[in-house]
Amino acid sequence: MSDAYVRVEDLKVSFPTEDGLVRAVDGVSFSVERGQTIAIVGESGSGKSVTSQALMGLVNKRNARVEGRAFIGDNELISASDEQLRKLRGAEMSMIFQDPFASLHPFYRIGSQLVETVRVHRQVSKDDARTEAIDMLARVGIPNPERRIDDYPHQLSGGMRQRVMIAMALINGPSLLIADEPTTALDVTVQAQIMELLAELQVQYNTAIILITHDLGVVADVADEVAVMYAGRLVERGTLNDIFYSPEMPYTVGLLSSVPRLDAVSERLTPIKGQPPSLINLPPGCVFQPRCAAASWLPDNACASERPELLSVTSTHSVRCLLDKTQRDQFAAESLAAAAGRAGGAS
Amino acid sequence: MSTDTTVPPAAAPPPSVSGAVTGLSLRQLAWRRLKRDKAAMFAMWLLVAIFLTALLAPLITNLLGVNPYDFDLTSLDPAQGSLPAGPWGGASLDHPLGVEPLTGRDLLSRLLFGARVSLFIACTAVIMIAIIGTTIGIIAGYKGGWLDTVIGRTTDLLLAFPFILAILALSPVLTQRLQAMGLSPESSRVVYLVLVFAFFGWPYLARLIRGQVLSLREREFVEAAVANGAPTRRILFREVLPNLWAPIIVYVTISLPTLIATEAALAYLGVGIVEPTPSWGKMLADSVRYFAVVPTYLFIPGTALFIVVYAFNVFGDAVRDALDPRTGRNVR
Amino acid sequence: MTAYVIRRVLTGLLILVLLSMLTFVLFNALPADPAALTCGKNCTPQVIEANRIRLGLDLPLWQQYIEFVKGLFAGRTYGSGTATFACAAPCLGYSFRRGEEVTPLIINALPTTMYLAVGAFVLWMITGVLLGIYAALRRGRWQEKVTLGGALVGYSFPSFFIGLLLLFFVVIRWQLLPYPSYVPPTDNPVQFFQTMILPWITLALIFAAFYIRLTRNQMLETLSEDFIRTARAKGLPERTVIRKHGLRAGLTPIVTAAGLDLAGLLGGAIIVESVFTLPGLGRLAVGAVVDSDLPVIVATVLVAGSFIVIANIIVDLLYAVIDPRVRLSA
Amino acid sequence: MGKAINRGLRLAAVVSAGALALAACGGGSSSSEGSAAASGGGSAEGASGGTITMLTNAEQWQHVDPQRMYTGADIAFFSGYTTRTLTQYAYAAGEAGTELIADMATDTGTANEDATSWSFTLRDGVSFEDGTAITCADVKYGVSRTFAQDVITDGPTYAISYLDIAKAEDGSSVYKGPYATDGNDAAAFDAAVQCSEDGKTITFNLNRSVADFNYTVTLPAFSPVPAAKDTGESYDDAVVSSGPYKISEYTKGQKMTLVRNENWDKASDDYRPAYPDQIVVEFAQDPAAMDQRIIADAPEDQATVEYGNMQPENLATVFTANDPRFEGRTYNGYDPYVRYTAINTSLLPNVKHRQAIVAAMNNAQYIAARGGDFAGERADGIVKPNLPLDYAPSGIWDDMYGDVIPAEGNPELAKKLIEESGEPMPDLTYQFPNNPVDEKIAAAIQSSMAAAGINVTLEPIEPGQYYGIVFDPEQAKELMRSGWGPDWLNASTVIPELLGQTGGFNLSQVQDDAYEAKIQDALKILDRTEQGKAWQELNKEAMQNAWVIPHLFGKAQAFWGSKIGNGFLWDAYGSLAFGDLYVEQ
Repeated sequence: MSDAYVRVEDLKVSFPTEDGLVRAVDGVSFSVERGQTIAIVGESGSGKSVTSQALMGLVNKRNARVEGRAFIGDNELISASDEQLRKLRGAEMSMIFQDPFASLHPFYRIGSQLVETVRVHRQVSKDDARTEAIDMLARVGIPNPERRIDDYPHQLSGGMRQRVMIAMALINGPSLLIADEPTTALDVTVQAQIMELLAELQVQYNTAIILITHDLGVVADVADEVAVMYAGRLVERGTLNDIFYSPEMPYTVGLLSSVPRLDAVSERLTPIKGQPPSLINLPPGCVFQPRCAAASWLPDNACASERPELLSVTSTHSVRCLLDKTQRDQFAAESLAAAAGRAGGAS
Repeated sequence: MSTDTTVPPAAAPPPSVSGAVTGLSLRQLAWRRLKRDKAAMFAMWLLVAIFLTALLAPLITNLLGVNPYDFDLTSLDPAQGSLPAGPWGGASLDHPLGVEPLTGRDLLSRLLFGARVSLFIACTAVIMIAIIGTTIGIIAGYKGGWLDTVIGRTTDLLLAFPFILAILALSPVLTQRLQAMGLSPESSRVVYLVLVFAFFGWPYLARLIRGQVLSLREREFVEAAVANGAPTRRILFREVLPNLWAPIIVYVTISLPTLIATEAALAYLGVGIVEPTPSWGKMLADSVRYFAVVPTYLFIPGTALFIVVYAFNVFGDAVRDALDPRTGRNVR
Repeated sequence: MTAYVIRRVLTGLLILVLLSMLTFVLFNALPADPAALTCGKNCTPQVIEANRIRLGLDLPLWQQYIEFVKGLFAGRTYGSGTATFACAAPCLGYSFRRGEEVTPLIINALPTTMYLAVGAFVLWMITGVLLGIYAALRRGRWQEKVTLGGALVGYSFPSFFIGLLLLFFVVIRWQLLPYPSYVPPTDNPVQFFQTMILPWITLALIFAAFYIRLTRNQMLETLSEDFIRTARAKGLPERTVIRKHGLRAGLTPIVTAAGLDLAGLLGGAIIVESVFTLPGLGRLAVGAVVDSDLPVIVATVLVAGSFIVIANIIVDLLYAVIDPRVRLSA
Repeated sequence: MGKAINRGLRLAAVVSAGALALAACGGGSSSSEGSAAASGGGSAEGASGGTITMLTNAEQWQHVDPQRMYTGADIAFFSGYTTRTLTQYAYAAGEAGTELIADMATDTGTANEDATSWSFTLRDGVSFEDGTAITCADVKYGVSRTFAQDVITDGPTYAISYLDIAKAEDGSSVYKGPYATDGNDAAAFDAAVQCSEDGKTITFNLNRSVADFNYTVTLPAFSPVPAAKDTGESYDDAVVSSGPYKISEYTKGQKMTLVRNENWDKASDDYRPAYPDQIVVEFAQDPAAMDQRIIADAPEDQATVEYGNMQPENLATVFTANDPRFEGRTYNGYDPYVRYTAINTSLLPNVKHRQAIVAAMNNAQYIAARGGDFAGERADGIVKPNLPLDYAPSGIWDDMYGDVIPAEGNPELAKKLIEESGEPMPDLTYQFPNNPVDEKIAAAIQSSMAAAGINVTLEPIEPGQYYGIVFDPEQAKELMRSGWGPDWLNASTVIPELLGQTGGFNLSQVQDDAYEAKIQDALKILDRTEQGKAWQELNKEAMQNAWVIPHLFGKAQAFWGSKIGNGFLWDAYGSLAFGDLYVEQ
């Protein structure tokens, strides 16, 4: 694992604010190979977006403290200079965002935004870059790319815009693509198309993908590995099977049981009760303890006083929880059965 | 000058701060932020002091043994064209800030009394603006339709009106009208100023409020209230209005200093308060003729005006930051 | 696009018509007797009556308005018999107080106001926008605090107080400049600049302070937009991000504000013109108010308002040129 | 003083005993040497050439049209350069400056026995700027324009009052001036103003005895206008000169340039020295800037004159500093005006109330508010000592009301008078034009009255509407700001105007028949000294009736550049003798 192509080791990001130090990301480690996809899931505010932005070097260093190490191949990202990072961005690693409309510059034609991306990293003539751009637009499935290239973003539909974003992200053949909620702003049918496209292109370009999402349905379709984040920490990490079929951390279990299964006709989610904690004043024990239904299973209120470590369950699966293995399995089994019952009963 | 009071559309919140402080209402949050801003707190206490001074002006001047209306010919030099006798504008123990040329009236007491008029006009006008602007903004935003169009065109029209010029030009005819209605010359001018400030001031706020109401109307709690069959008035006052306090407060704190300065500017141009009542703008207008020979007469009301406007601006900025931290200067 | 232009111009014209009506009604209907304002002390009822007829004030208000509009486009005549005189289009009325047509009065006063407004405009846009961008880029650092603090101070100075302070120190105390006395630039460029420099600074200072704040806020807002993040994620150098992607989007709203502010000033920078005795539109208007010279008041209000309306149209059209969303969606 | 206030004040003429004697003794012809009085103190032979620059803060002339001009200094200016009249006053300082001399006429006029008909004969060689000779018809046409009251506004109306033309029922003249067509009795005018066959002699037939009609014709309203060039209303912008200069440029708000009139024949005009080559008037100047420029006396400003009064704050610098720089560049003397407050008798019929108001007045405050010593002296009536024959101390401040009234006022006396009146003093309103000077005066009046327990509300009025309101009986309140200067050196242009029932400026709304009869009697007295005595009595009686609060006999100060010659206070108009100025070469 330590020689994987993309490695993140003990990443910490914190923001000093008037109200105190906000620990947005606190000791996150994971890795992903080229051609593989890791999904980072969690509620909003869990630190998944900050993690990705820290990797891209998009966190303003004046506002934030970033510690730890992260590699793309031989390039260390955290200690890299701004200029080194800039050269990697858009070439070695690129990113697509949640809202393709806001993410494209409204005043420039999509062609020029693509051409710009090419020419900032490679010595290519304008015409060649344009040809490349048209080619790339065709690859992401935009009909009539020769004509569409002169459109402004607002003339395109949401799905088309996200295709343009993907084209822009992949045009320089990056080895890492970070997709930050790439389909949240799109409607359901388009969502599937976009995810399909990403999967296709991942094969073509042999790209490592970090998929940031709170949509477990999407995760199930594309991820090879899953990392669950809560309050800035990784609380569980494993293969897709590990997480979906033998979740151990009560929070993961909660997430899974809150998701309407694809086979269940859409019903109201049963969100986990309570609010995520303030990142300034983290409770002393397990960060999930105040919302954890299993916290009372341990004597002496241990969850409230002792901070759990990330422990390996199998070679691919680790979890951060004070319960022992049997308690965790029992909790998961009970919760998921109850959720399935609700879903089934409703259908 | 166009105003920069539009609350900008919500930008993406800075990472991780959202949810950082939970369980506090917006008001409590804003107050906490405001309290932490030392400059704003200083400005606030300064303003409180100024308001108190203005309120208690008669008491204070009585204690000091001065009076804004009494002529004091002994403090003037008739051979110098009735300029104050002595340096620093005739400052003495009797008249700590000197006296007014031509009359020998005490400047300190005129300054204190002058604050009353300036602040009264600005505060009354801003309250009227808040009431009218909010009401019309809510109606336009909530009712929509032709009413919204009519209100929209009216605001366009009023915003296109060169309002300083209009206030200036309408002053003689309208104050005469008000006098004909039985007001004294002095109160007719005060009422006139308040009315025109309100008349030309509401469109900005109405636009702002209309935008807010449009987005509020779509929000769940309003929809829920409508679905529950709540009467319109109840929805507006119970559901919508409480969510408009932030933009209204921001607008008010920003308008006040502008109105104070505008009142002074109009007095400078000859529209405003009637003798013998002092106002800062009028003192400044008077001092213009003497500023080469009695510069203190210019500096005293000018500095006072500057301090009040500045304090209001500092405080207003801080209030805006506190209510809407994203645009604030204090977010690092 | 063409449809948009036509629609925008048409609504602008509608506002202009409404503005002229409002102005006309406001000033002609409110005074007890507009004709009584046409002559001074020697006014006998006969003279007032004669002037009422000569000025067309005996007509119902709506007819007067039509006459006024007719005068604007086709010219009109006043009086009858041998004392008739014509007022050629565009006729904004006739001032009995001055014994003059209003149009040339406005035309004579306009250049001064224009020099004042445009000079100050250039000054404040350069300093205000540059410092605003600077403050935005130095966000959270002492440079931003100093710039914004300075802007707030400048913003809090009533403009006539600044003008008088400058006059007192620069001209009277330190005698760095001669006492301002306006001449057209064609007559004596040196004296023109010596006269205009303080008014320009006075006017520019308060606007610059305002534009520093406006620009900074706009820039910060723009720099927090998603497309800026995209630009950075593409690996564009920070300079390109700010110049190409940030400035264009960030400064577009400033264009609107600037256009309207300039137009507002063209209608008469009343206070600065009064402080420095510049013979511009603002001073013409103030003089007309003092003299109760109704036709001049109506005309100046109308001209000033028209500038704002026309500027609104121009700014909107300009906006369409800058921002393709407006241009193409319309 | 703002120009709007000027509008209410008429031109001044200050009388010298000598000139009066001339006017008075004849009752008929007064023959004066028709020569420029270079002999008079202050006026000296000057150098020709150069440009004189006048600075004014006004945007433009109130009027250039001679029939509409009615402000002392403006008349002094235009009569010196472009507008010739039948008679004028000599260029001289002091009393000599009020001596009547012939201008366009060969002498100062000939009257019949009872002074109801006056004749003037034109000199040879007088012409307009286009070279056409000026005839009697041109003068007659000029006079006729005064009757077109709807077009020719703002000018003096003596032609209408004095000429023997019938009045219509509404009190207006049956002759409506040269522009009117229907129902206009032009024959009546032709009968009243007659030209001799040779076009040289003009005869005015009057409806009453006017012993000093030859002073009346110094007014530009009696100057010639070529009918062919008259454009009515807009003649104001295109006047035809009859003097040594003509208007080459007049841009309102900017400047006026007068250049030499080639068709002016020096031989026909021994009154005007016409020294400079050019006169430039710069309008719309900052008042403070004007003072500064002249104080600084930079080379380009040395031939510069300030048109109008100095800024009060600079007076001390120039007048009390005893600075050699300013020696011979200033004057400080009586202006034409008496400042007073009119008391509205229709609202305050009780004489004791009015007397109480006068007694309460603190004129020391009034004078301070007007600028202290420079403003002038406390007035004791509406006739000023610059009409020596008509002035005598009225005694109002002595014990006319039962006690001495010092400059600070006598509030105790005022209270006593209110008590004697038998009714409580009503609350008063003081109306004044809204400008910085009158505002302070209003405060002084309010504060004076308060000391005597009289409540005064202040009502400022936009200057442009001031007279429209105070002359409207419906809108006039108890007290009104006022000021007046005589039209020529006779209180006949003061007392009847201010207190007579037909007076044009009767703000006090005096309707006293006995007083009116005395005025009419005084007007008929042909012996000027006797007439003066009558005016003295009437002035005293007016004070006894307390129809006005007298405040101030005003003073004026002027200031000019170091290269200006012949700068002196010309008593005729209370201004500089503009036509006599020259540039030291």
